[in-house]
Amino acid sequence: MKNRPLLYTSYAGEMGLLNTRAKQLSVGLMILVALVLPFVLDDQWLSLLAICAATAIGAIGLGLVTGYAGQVSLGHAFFIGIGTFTAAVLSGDPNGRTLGFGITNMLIWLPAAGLVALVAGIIVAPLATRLRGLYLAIVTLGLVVIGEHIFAEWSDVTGGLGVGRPPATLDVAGYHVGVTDSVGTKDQKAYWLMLILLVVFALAARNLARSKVGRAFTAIRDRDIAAGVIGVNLPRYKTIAFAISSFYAGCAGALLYPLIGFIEPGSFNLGMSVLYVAMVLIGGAGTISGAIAGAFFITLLPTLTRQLMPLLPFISESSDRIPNLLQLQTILYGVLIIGFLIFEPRGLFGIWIRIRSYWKSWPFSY
Amino acid sequence: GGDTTTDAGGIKTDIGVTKEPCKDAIDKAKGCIYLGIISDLTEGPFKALAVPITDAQKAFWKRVNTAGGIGGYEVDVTTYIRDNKYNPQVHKEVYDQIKGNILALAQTLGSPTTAAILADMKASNIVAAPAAWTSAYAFEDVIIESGANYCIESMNAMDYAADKYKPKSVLSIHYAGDYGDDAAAGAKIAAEKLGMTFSHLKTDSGADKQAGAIAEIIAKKPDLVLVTTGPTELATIVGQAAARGFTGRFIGTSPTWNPALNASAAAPALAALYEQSAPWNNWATNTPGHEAMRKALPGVTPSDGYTSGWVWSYPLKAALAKAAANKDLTRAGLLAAVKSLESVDYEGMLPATAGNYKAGAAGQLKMTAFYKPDKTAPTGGVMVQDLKVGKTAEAYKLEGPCFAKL
Amino acid sequence: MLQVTNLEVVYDDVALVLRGISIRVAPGQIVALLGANGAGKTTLLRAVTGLLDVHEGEITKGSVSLDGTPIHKLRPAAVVRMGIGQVMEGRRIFAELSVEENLRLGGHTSSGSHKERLERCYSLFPVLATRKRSTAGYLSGGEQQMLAMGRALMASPKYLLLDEPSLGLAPKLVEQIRDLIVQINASGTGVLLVEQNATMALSIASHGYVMENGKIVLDKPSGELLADEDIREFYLGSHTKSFRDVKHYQRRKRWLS
Amino acid sequence: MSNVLEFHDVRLAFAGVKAIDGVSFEVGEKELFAIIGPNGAGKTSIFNVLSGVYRPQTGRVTFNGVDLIGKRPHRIAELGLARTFQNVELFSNLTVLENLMLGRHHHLHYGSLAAIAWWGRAKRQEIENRQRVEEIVDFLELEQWRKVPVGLLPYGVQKRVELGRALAMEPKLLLLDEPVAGMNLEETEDMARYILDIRDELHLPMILVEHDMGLVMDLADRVMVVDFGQPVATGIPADIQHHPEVIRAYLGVSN
Amino acid sequence: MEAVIRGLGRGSIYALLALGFVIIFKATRVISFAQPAFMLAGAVLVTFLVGPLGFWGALIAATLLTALLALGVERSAVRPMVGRPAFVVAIITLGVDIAVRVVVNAFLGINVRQVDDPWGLKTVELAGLRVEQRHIAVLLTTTVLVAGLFAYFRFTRMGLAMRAASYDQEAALAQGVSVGSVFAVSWAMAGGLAAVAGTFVAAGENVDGLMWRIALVALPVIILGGLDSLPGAVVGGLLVGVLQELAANYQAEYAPVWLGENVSIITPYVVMLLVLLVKPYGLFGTREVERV
Ligand SMILES: Nc1ncnc2c1ncn2[C@@H]1O[C@H](COP(=O)(O)OP(=O)(O)OP(=O)(O)O)[C@@H](O)[C@H]1O
Ligand SMILES: Nc1ncnc2c1ncn2[C@@H]1O[C@H](COP(=O)(O)OP(=O)(O)OP(=O)(O)O)[C@@H](O)[C@H]1O
Ligand SMILES: CC(C)C[C@H](N)C(=O)O
Ligand SMILES: [Mg+2]
Ligand SMILES: [Mg+2]
Repeated sequence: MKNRPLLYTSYAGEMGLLNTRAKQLSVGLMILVALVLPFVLDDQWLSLLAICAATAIGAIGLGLVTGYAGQVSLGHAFFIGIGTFTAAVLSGDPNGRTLGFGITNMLIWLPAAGLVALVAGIIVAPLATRLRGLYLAIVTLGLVVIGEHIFAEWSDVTGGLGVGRPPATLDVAGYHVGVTDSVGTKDQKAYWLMLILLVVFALAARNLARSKVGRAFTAIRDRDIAAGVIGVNLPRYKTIAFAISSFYAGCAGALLYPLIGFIEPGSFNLGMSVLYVAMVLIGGAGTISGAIAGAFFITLLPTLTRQLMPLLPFISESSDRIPNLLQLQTILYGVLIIGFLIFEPRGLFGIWIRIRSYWKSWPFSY
Repeated sequence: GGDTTTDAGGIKTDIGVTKEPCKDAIDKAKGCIYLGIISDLTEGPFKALAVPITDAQKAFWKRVNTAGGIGGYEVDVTTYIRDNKYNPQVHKEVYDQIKGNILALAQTLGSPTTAAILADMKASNIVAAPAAWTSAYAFEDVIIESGANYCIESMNAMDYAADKYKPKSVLSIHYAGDYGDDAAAGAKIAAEKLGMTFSHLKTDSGADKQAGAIAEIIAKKPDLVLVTTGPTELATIVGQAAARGFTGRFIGTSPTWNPALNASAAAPALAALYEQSAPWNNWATNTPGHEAMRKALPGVTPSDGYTSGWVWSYPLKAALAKAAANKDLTRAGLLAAVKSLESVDYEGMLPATAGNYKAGAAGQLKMTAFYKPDKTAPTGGVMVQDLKVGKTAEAYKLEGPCFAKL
Repeated sequence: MLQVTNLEVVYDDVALVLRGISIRVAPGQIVALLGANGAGKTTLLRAVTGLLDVHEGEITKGSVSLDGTPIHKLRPAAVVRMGIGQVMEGRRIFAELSVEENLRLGGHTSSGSHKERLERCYSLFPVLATRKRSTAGYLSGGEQQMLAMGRALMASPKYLLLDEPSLGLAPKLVEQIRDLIVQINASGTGVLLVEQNATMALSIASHGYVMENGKIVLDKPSGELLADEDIREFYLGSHTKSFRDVKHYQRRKRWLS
Repeated sequence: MSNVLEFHDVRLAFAGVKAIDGVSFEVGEKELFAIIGPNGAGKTSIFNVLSGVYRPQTGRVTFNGVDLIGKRPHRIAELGLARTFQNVELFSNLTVLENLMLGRHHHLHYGSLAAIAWWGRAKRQEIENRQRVEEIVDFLELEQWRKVPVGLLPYGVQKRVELGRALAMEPKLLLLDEPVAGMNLEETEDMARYILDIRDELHLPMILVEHDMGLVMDLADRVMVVDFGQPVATGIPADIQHHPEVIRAYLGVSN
Repeated sequence: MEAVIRGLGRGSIYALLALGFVIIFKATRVISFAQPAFMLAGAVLVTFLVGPLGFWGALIAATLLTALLALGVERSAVRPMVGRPAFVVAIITLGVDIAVRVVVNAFLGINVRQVDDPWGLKTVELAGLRVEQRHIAVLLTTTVLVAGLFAYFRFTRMGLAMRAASYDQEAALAQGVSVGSVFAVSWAMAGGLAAVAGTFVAAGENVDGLMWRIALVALPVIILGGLDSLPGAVVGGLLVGVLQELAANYQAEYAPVWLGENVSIITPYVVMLLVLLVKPYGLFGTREVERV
């Protein structure tokens, strides 16, 4: 019986998140690796991984609205921006050059950032419920452009285009995460914090996805008329999808920028939105783990290309020569998007499925 | 490494200085001082200036190394070159990437960009030669600026224009942030003094974003327009304002010029209406420093970028030499050396009074030269007035960053 | 003569769907092809018209030839030009185009003016004439089926492949379609008719094939098929029995499995 | 016998096409009511009006006393009206179980926040409803397909899943739009069996639209014939079958 | 009034850009985000070719070369995606855009380059109005191209075949439409149009790496006009151009300060949103057929 992991004795068992041995093993392994990493990697890498984790929260959010509910949004950057600035303003220096209220506690500014973005999502949702497909994509793109303009002009809050402002401060209930102390370096602490938050956000999203809400999302994606006829309130669920996705985006922005160190309002542009869409697609649309994998992959890509440098002697490392590393990175980024979508439509997640089914049937299937 | 060690010569070192020789060392026996360069190398508005600046700095430090280096070390400015895209956020990111490996910054290009790392630089004792001229630098110990700042430069431009064109109204068109605001503030202060009406308008980078600025010029018809942007924006603004019948004068702050504009569609308008202010004399000038620069950069197409990159490097060389002489090449040692510098030898490119960092704001240089476009000149411009301190600037006492007064 | 010889088709490199099929349609003949859902009938038609690519399918063995010329390596456009028209399963009309645009598109490969052929279509299907300018997607199911037939006829094909043309049609229309097929056939067009409605198909075909699991299991003149016991039971149904009397379980006999 | 549904003088036109042109009918408790008519007669449009996909220009539709006109589809679904579609409209990337669970959408009473937390309310309800779905799986003999994405299923099975999804809604009235179109004899017989079982075991009133006259005549209690959006005749199958107008417009001579 | 003429000039450029998007969309149901890169590529090619070939020669050569480039991209990156969701293909084109732009930027180097058009910023007096020559030139060029395109779609079978292919590739194949050539033709045309548009954007100004941003304005334009409508692209383009110029012209007087200095930048998007609230498929777009 041991070798028949697909046998369940209750629906609860079957519906569990880790309902197969393979899932239990791989998740266990991942947790182990995550726990060991801070002891083997240097701070540069840890800070990068922390950034990956924060980015992944944003990618999960987009994954919910685009991957699950099928509402293609190029407006993610806008919501990320809203969260970023909400957090920055709340926790900003009251005497600085930009607006700030000095509330540096993450437990306050993080939910606030998410909620403000969520409200923005709800305001935008009515448009989404009227439009479909690429029309929606372009309209959300319009949102980003208009958002860019607002961010550029509202310099009390954002510092202004090309100028920017400092981000929120990473304090948790009075404890400073952003400074090195006896507990660990600031990058180690940021890594832990982001890891915990990512797990929380991912679990929440996973629960949502397997609930009636998640099913309703997928139904809307596959065939919205039919979804309506079987009782799914379309406007309501599209709004929920946008709201939750915006909440995730807002939180991601609020968390990400303290790690990056500075906010330039111009960065919430189409390019950023595309980056997130690419994460979702490359990871594998319609899965939470795919969104996370995609976020890590895209975020690590520049660093990984840098590591590949010694193999490519004709590529110049200094950015004022051609062809140089930056160009290579950018091209690689473009080409990877293309390549992934062409050769593995299901993205990193699809590759994982392949590996898994290979192992499952190894040495022979039962 | 981060720990303080003392080398064979008795010099204390910490971060960014190694016993191992530099990658392209001339004398493999010497250790290496790593300096970072953060510049606008690919897509920002100042790339046409930033790339020559960077090349000039490479040449400058190569010359230093060839001449024996500094205190038994050679200087490497190539390993840690990063692109900031003239974006403060990117600037901060790449700064964080390299800051653990460098002693100081041989270049941090741009005012708003540098502002994004200033707090950290101060906290980490990282000295930097800026590639920018914001008035705030006069008040920052970690920044070793050269030449008159934008604020002073604008005052000088106003004085110059007041003499020559007798304008009654002035409009300042500028980028947001420490660069544009600083110049606009200088103009504002001067306008008050000279009894001109002053107005200003913020504009963003990109030729596609100048419609507002052009419309403002056409609507307000000021006698004088001071432009504090990048070259592309300058060409668009001047060219189209002229095409729509505007005939007032334009003066641009030093980074607005790019000789390639002489070939653009806006060239006739620029030639007719535009002049250029500058903190030091250009490529073809006859001083030992200029001479050395031209020798170090054979075969290049002359540009103000080379001159600037070269000039900006002298203070850091002086500071390093002084620190080495003090047997302390740690970050703190270097900063201490900067604070004690009373003059820097610019090999004649700037007057002997230049480089008094010990005096702080009081040591600020205040002279500006003026050029006008000329296709035939090496950097596309000929001098119309040599370096000179205007009356307004002369009388003005720097008490804090100008941009705060806009 | 349209001839399929020993054809094997594989989808996605794994699913062997046709396992050595041979059929032939003589000029001017109506041939019926029957078979349960999933037997591979549509796949066979795709193989003939070169549309397998779109479905990641591939001919791994055998050949298709038209009057002796092999055509299984040709692109769909070339197959159409050679004179093979088809009405695809599920009609596949262009929903956003108007009725007339759909028809004009049917004549894409034929040179010369569409006028005459359009007229002929409209006389065959008067409903279409009245809805010329309507958006095709809003037509009812039956109207769409007629449009699909009309569209295929626009290329004046020598052979017409019909995939379940009676699907979803009202009884009277099924009759009409049947008469139409006969009419089209009378003008010399060979017809390969895939149908679930075996009664209808066999009533007009001269020859019939029965497919199961990618193989031809019966290959007889339609008269003989109509008389066949098994065919009667599993394809034609007995009109004497009411659906109300259907048993909960019914084992189905397979010719092969 | 009281009526579950009253459909009164409904008119629906699209840019000149009169899809429904003054149709009235009513469906009684436990009744199996069939609508037949030529292609384009407006049968599916009637279903679309009932389920809120189309909004008619005039007319009154009451379902167990509630006016349906102007209500959005999901509201109508909650009121207990379920349907299948002429061209299968399943969520093809989802498994059979997920499709059926979607049918139970409005029987799950928990919100997004409970869903995110999962433990407690959401989990309990999911399990309860999963049990209901399993009953339907048994009923329609879908056991072997449970976890297969429906897109991969044979057409006949897909139609059955769609029926299952409608049943999962626990409707008070079931609309079936051509449930056996494109099916072979065997599958048609299976479907007939399920329809009878639904009627006998669940006592559900149904409206059946179908072109398979054998099926309609054998199963229906009453039949309405429509043509060009207008009612032609209504009556018991035996009468309808011989109605001259019906033969002319719909059945054709040989039937 | 002068603003309106400037707007028409600017709008013509948008119209050209928008036509490129619309043509690809009509044939493939995909919005090609690679258009900005092609536009930049076209303009950069002109700057290199204008020396030896003169302006018009360079323009034609660049148009052909860009069309060829688009063709190559279509072959390598888009063709393998036939039959996949339009949205995924759209993202592929975004990848193409990024990659192509890097290459083009490398050619562009650090300095601004010029297309050396014959007009520069010269103006003429027309009925008492000062009009820039380049605006007249682009207006004329656009008129000619649009007339040609309309004739092409009207008098060849390609137009209908394109639309058919976009709705249902397999069914189009079954009608004998060579979907491959439909794709190729549409991409090549769009590439060529982008090159012409790019050149005119650069006329009187400089070619620099940021120029591609202008091409994005074509997106609100096509949504406004209706994604699959050629007349929509033209009307939408001109409309947006004129509104944008008017906004730029009058904002100093009428727009509140907090709107910022460059209201004209967001005008197209605001107009798009307003129109969509009333007409979800734009001014002339085809309504998607939704039936169950
Ligand atoms: N694109 C595809 N990829 C993989 N398998 C396929 C594909 N298309 C069809 N099949 C499989 O091939 C087999 C034959 O399918 P086909 O559509 O040819 O059957 P059919 O006889 O036409 O059935 P029906 O009566 O339902 O139309 C089926 O088992 C089907 O699942
Ligand atoms: N959304 C719509 N827009 C325009 N016309 C429509 C629309 N929906 C249906 N129609 C038209 O209304 C008429 C009735 O269509 P309906 O689908 O109800 O017919 P039906 O009786 O179900 O036919 P079939 O038996 O072929 O399914 C048809 O002429 C059809 O073209
Ligand atoms: C040299 C220039 C690139 C400096 C820039 N204008 C700034 O101060 O921000
Ligand atoms: Mg079939
Ligand atoms: Mg119908």
